[in-house]
Amino acid sequence: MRVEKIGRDFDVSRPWLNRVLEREPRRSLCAVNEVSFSIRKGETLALVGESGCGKSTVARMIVGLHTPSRGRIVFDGADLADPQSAPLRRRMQMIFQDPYASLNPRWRVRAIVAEPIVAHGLVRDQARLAARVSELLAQVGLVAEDGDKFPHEFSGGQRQRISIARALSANPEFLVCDEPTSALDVSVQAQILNLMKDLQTRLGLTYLFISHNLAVVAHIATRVGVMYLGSLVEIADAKQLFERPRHPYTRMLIDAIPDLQMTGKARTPVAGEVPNPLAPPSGCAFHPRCPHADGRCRSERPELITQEPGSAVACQAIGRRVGLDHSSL
Amino acid sequence: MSQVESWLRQSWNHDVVWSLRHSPTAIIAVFSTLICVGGALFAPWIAPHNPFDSASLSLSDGFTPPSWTQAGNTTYLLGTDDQGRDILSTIMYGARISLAVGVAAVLFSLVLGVGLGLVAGYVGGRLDAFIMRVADIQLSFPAILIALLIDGVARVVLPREAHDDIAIYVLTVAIGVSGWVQYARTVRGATLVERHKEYVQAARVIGRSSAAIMLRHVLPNVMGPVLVLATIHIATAIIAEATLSYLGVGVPPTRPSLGTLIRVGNDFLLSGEWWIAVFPGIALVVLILSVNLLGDWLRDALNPKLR
Amino acid sequence: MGKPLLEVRNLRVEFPTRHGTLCAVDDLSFHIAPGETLGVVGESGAGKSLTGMAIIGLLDPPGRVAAGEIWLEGERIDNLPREAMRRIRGKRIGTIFQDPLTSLNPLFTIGEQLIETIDTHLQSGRRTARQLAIELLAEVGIPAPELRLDQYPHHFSGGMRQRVVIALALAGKPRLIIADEPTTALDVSIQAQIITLLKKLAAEHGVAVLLITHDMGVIAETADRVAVMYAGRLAEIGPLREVIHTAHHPYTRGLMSSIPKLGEGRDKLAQIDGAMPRLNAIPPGCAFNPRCPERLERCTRERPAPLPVRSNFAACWLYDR
Amino acid sequence: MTFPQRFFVALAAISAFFIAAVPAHAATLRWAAQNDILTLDPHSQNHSTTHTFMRHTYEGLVRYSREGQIEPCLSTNWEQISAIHWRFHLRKGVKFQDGTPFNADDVVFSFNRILQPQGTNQIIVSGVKEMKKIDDYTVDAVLANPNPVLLRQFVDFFIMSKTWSVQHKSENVQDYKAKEETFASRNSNGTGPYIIKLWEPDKRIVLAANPAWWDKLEGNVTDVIYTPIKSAATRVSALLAGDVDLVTDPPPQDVERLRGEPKLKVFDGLEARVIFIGMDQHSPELLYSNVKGRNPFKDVRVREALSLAVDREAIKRVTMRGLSQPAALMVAPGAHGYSSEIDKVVPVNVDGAKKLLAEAGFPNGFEFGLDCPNNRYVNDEQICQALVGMWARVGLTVKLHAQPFASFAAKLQNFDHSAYLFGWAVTTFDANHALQSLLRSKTTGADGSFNLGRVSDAKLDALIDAAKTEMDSKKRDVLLRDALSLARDNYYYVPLHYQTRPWVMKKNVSMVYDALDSPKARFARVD
Repeated sequence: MRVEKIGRDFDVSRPWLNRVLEREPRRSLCAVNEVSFSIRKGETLALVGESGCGKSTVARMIVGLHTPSRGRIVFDGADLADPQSAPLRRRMQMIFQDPYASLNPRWRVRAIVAEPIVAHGLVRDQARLAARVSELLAQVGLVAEDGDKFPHEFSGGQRQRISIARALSANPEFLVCDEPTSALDVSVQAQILNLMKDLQTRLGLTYLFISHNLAVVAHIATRVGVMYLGSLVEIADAKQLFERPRHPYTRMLIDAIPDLQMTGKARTPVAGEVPNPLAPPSGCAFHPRCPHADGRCRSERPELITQEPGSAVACQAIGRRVGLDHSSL
Repeated sequence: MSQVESWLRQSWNHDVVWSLRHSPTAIIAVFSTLICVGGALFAPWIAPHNPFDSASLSLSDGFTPPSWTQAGNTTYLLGTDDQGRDILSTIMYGARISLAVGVAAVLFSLVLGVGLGLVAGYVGGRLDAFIMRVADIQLSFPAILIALLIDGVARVVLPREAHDDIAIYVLTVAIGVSGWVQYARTVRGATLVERHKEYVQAARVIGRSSAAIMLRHVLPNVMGPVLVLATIHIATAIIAEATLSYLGVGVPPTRPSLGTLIRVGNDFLLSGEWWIAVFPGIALVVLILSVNLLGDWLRDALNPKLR
Repeated sequence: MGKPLLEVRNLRVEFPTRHGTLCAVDDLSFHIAPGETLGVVGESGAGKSLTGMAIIGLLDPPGRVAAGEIWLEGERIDNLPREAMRRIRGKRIGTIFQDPLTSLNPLFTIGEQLIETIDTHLQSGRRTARQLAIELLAEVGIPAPELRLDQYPHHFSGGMRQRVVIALALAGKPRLIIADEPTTALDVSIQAQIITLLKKLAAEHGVAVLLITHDMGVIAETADRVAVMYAGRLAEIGPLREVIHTAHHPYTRGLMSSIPKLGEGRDKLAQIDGAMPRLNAIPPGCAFNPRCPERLERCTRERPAPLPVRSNFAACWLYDR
Repeated sequence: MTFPQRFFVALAAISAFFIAAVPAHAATLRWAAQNDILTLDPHSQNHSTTHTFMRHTYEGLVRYSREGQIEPCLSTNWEQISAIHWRFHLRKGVKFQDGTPFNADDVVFSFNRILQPQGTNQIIVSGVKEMKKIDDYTVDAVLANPNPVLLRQFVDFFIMSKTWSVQHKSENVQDYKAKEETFASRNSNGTGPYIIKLWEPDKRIVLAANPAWWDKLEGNVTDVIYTPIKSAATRVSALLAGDVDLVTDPPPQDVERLRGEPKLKVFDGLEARVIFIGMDQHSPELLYSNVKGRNPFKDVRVREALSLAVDREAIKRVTMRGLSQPAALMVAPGAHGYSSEIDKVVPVNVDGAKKLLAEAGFPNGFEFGLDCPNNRYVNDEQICQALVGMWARVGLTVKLHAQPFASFAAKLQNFDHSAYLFGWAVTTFDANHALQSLLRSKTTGADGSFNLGRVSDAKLDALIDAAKTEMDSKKRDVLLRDALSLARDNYYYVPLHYQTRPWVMKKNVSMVYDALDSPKARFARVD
């Protein structure tokens, strides 16, 4: 899977009639701007960032819920914008954030889980279909009898298991997980994260994992991309990123993680707030909140530059800061 | 057998049935609706006379009062009308027409409105704007006017001889067309909400076609308010049918519906022949009231917040 | 420790439903000392929010307080008439809810809302109230408060709105603030700002805080003591450090270890199997017993009362000596 | 105050003076009946209710007096220069309601306007070849043949202002059946005693006395408010509640009760109107029927069977509550030419009817449509329903289509029917009015103008044409009698009954009964 400079604009202009009558131009919001990365088979790439940074939009573009305004997405060598690549879509599935909204409340679990199989015509025989559904339910830690129930009879964690079973039913190789645990309680979150890791090793899955929770990401990801206001600001191996964050924003995020070990110690709050994406700051989007910003940051947009293998960062201040310990921030 | 049993038990404990069992109003409404609908449905078998058979009527039997009054006649339990039709039988046969037109018109509205609303809400964009503007335009015309228009068109398009036989269908379509807007608006609104829910997006990721998503996913989730609307609409449709029949668009006076019967009976209220209007009036009130109560209850029963 | 500010004794909140009466909060007792921050944690459905609602008398019908007593500064408040309770809310108990959007009326400027609240509770007159409002806004960290006073809630970002809500909660100079998931709707970076602010203000004003959240991280940074709830019941209560580092109740222990932590090289998170029971299917005995790795035979029969363990209380038969 | 405002205030003051000056104490007559007028164009529709109102605002050369005699109106006197040449001397100083003076041009203009084929009032000037202007106040009527009822015809020869019509582009008669609207169909401008202040269709008509009228009101009614109330029960309730002063069509079922009301009085009167069934006897194939390739109504046996199957007595007893008189003729008693000797009603005979149908080749009957108004004649829809039952008993399947008169009239005039219920009143009180309108083969003008079944009988035509011009009263009576008998024996129509129409009013109202069911406010008093 490779993503090349994709971008997505949303039309946020008023209805046509209002525009004509009030002589307003079309307005568009750039949610994702020139994001490029690639995911290797079997690894987990996590995208982190605050809400509105465009991470979910990237996920949705990859699975085809949005079409990219710019750039292209290549999966297994084929451009997904190419209509002939439609069958490839089966090989990538998605797990959604809200387990209460992602299952049709009027369908039985069995039908929900079987839907991808039926949609792609993978199994036509009813008996084999039932067997396959039972197998899938068992795989995510549910029992076959659960198939006869409706979603509202399950807890949030169980519903997320159903979601996973549904995503797995079409035998995908690549799963896009959009904040799959953020709506769950911690004890259940642990179950789901363990299950996902488990399935990854057993089935050789590749994950794109979207989250705002760095602790969760640290646990599950092999590589991490940090997004800010529609752009990728840093991407690196998980271990490297958490130990030696290079972009000031990444550092701030890590410092904002509540530290349970050192009870009572205050977090370092990130100063300021995310700017309005309709009027993004000039130059580096992070400069109004960045302690290292200078005139160049205000005027020039930094490129994502690979500095060491497997790691890239978009910051102009990085050279100036050589020698600075991140703890001194 | 046990499967049937478990199914029965399951239905008995189903939320809707449960709330029915615990609402006396709903039980009464269901009961009286069943009586009304049953009486109408089985009229040819259980009605004492056939008031639609003109040859069997005798004008001389006209204005016979109800059987328990002095001048009454046991042949005619609730008396007869101006043409000598047995009121009880006419109520049953009339309810048949009223209900058939009412239910069919509502179904027509429902299918049209739900379909357009679903497409408008799901597809959005220009198609949505177009459908909803058409709806706005139609809303600014009275329903009766639209019905008259459709009848006028049908008269021009269809062969003359056919008109009488299909009058009832034209009537149904006319009332139906004038009612689709409220369904379309309701469904569109609900679809706009459902469309953004993750289960719909999940279905898109799975690769279902838009049509399949609309029908299999969105539709079942937007039908709740529509069903409630429909029960209330039935009453409106029954009244519209009576009005249109009077204007010469609907069923002929020799086959009076409940509404027609009441209109005719009205003329005799002052001259002492009260039973001609009163009994059909009671029947219509009971029918509409019970259907409305049923609708009210259904709305509450389907509202998860009130469960 | 002096006289408690708030004392909850054997609180029981019930919801009559068609499937029988659900007991959402069952035999819950705790107290808060003046100026103290008590964190209440638990999974969704554990009854923590209902506890907060019961204290301020805002349970949604058909929910009701079925048993127990609530005392505020030595005065019993669970049986007060509606009007008296309304005066207590805002004046003596401030509230902060999860979603700042719904706590503010979108049709009025935040100034109008603040001044109204201050004037109602302090009888200060509108001019003084305006001055106080500006001071409050400055205190919660809103820049240029004189100007922002005349803006509407939608002019504010999520974090700023939550600051306004905090200002509103402080307006009546309450002795207690009930904060129900005050940071859940906010971004990670903003969460830290709000928590820091809340902590600072509580200390400066000497206000006690009942902090309800499912986020252990928030509790860890703010609370003095922690109450852990499970299936409507109190599982464990004690000082923060004690609960986090040396939890006694098996549930608390499981909960703590299932939180992913940075710099922990574990391949697999510790997890508690199963899920919290639904309120209509709470098992007999200890509610946690089906999931408990240290279950005793007694746990399936008898319900444990909170037992003292070092400086904590844990509702677990393991400590019945 | 601007000039026009001043002007209107002054005008109002002047008219107030006139109104106050005319009657001793001005009164308002509130009147209700079931139907509305069709148009305000006086020449468009030959429709009784419409004419009733036209008679209040438009006038003819002559008019009926209180006693029903011809008297001068817009002509002061006339002479017969020859049998086919009449000279009318017009009244001077008459002004239309818009102020334009009345003269001979208006008469000639109105004559030509009535003749236009889209109107249905040609009967009024039937037989007149030409109206010639001699000078401003003299016109000559040149006839094709002598006409014994010319003056009676001229009663409804409503004179419109030429100037006004031209000014408002209403020179042409409104084409009602084509749903045309013109200025004249929505506004009126006559010379008559009342001005139509307002017509809100289906709601009300408001009349006010014309202060500039050349004559004087005989009563004291200066304002008339007419309310069409479709529902009979509502109409009666309004009367009982005192909301209206006069109801001219009380439902028969309520008449007995109203007679007992102390505050009300009932005027009984036989209306000069016959209610009958018309049948399409022209189309090669009957519309709305299952008979293909032929028209059963062309067979006299079928028509007779239809008549035999009708139990007129039952209709009278049950539907009309005694307020009708079974009919065999196409003209009502009271009209010249009616004779009770030939008005012999054959009693109902189901077997006879079945036999006739079998002979005609319809042993199992056939199907046809019956168009029926539901707001025009007394109990019209109920009568039709009763007929459907009676005909069903002889094997005929009748599809009844009841509708308000406005759509009914348009449908009929387009010949879009197979059979219909209709009524006819003779405004000239002469049988030939009915014969010529209903039975004369349809040509242009008045001949067969309401011959909607398109009956055509050369012998009958000859009799009618002869009666038009026969000046010898005895000979003419024979012609009328023969024509009526011929129509009766051929069952060109199936007469049902003559309608009795009692008027009910408050005790303080006095009216002159009118056999045309056309109350005249100028004779009315409300005390």
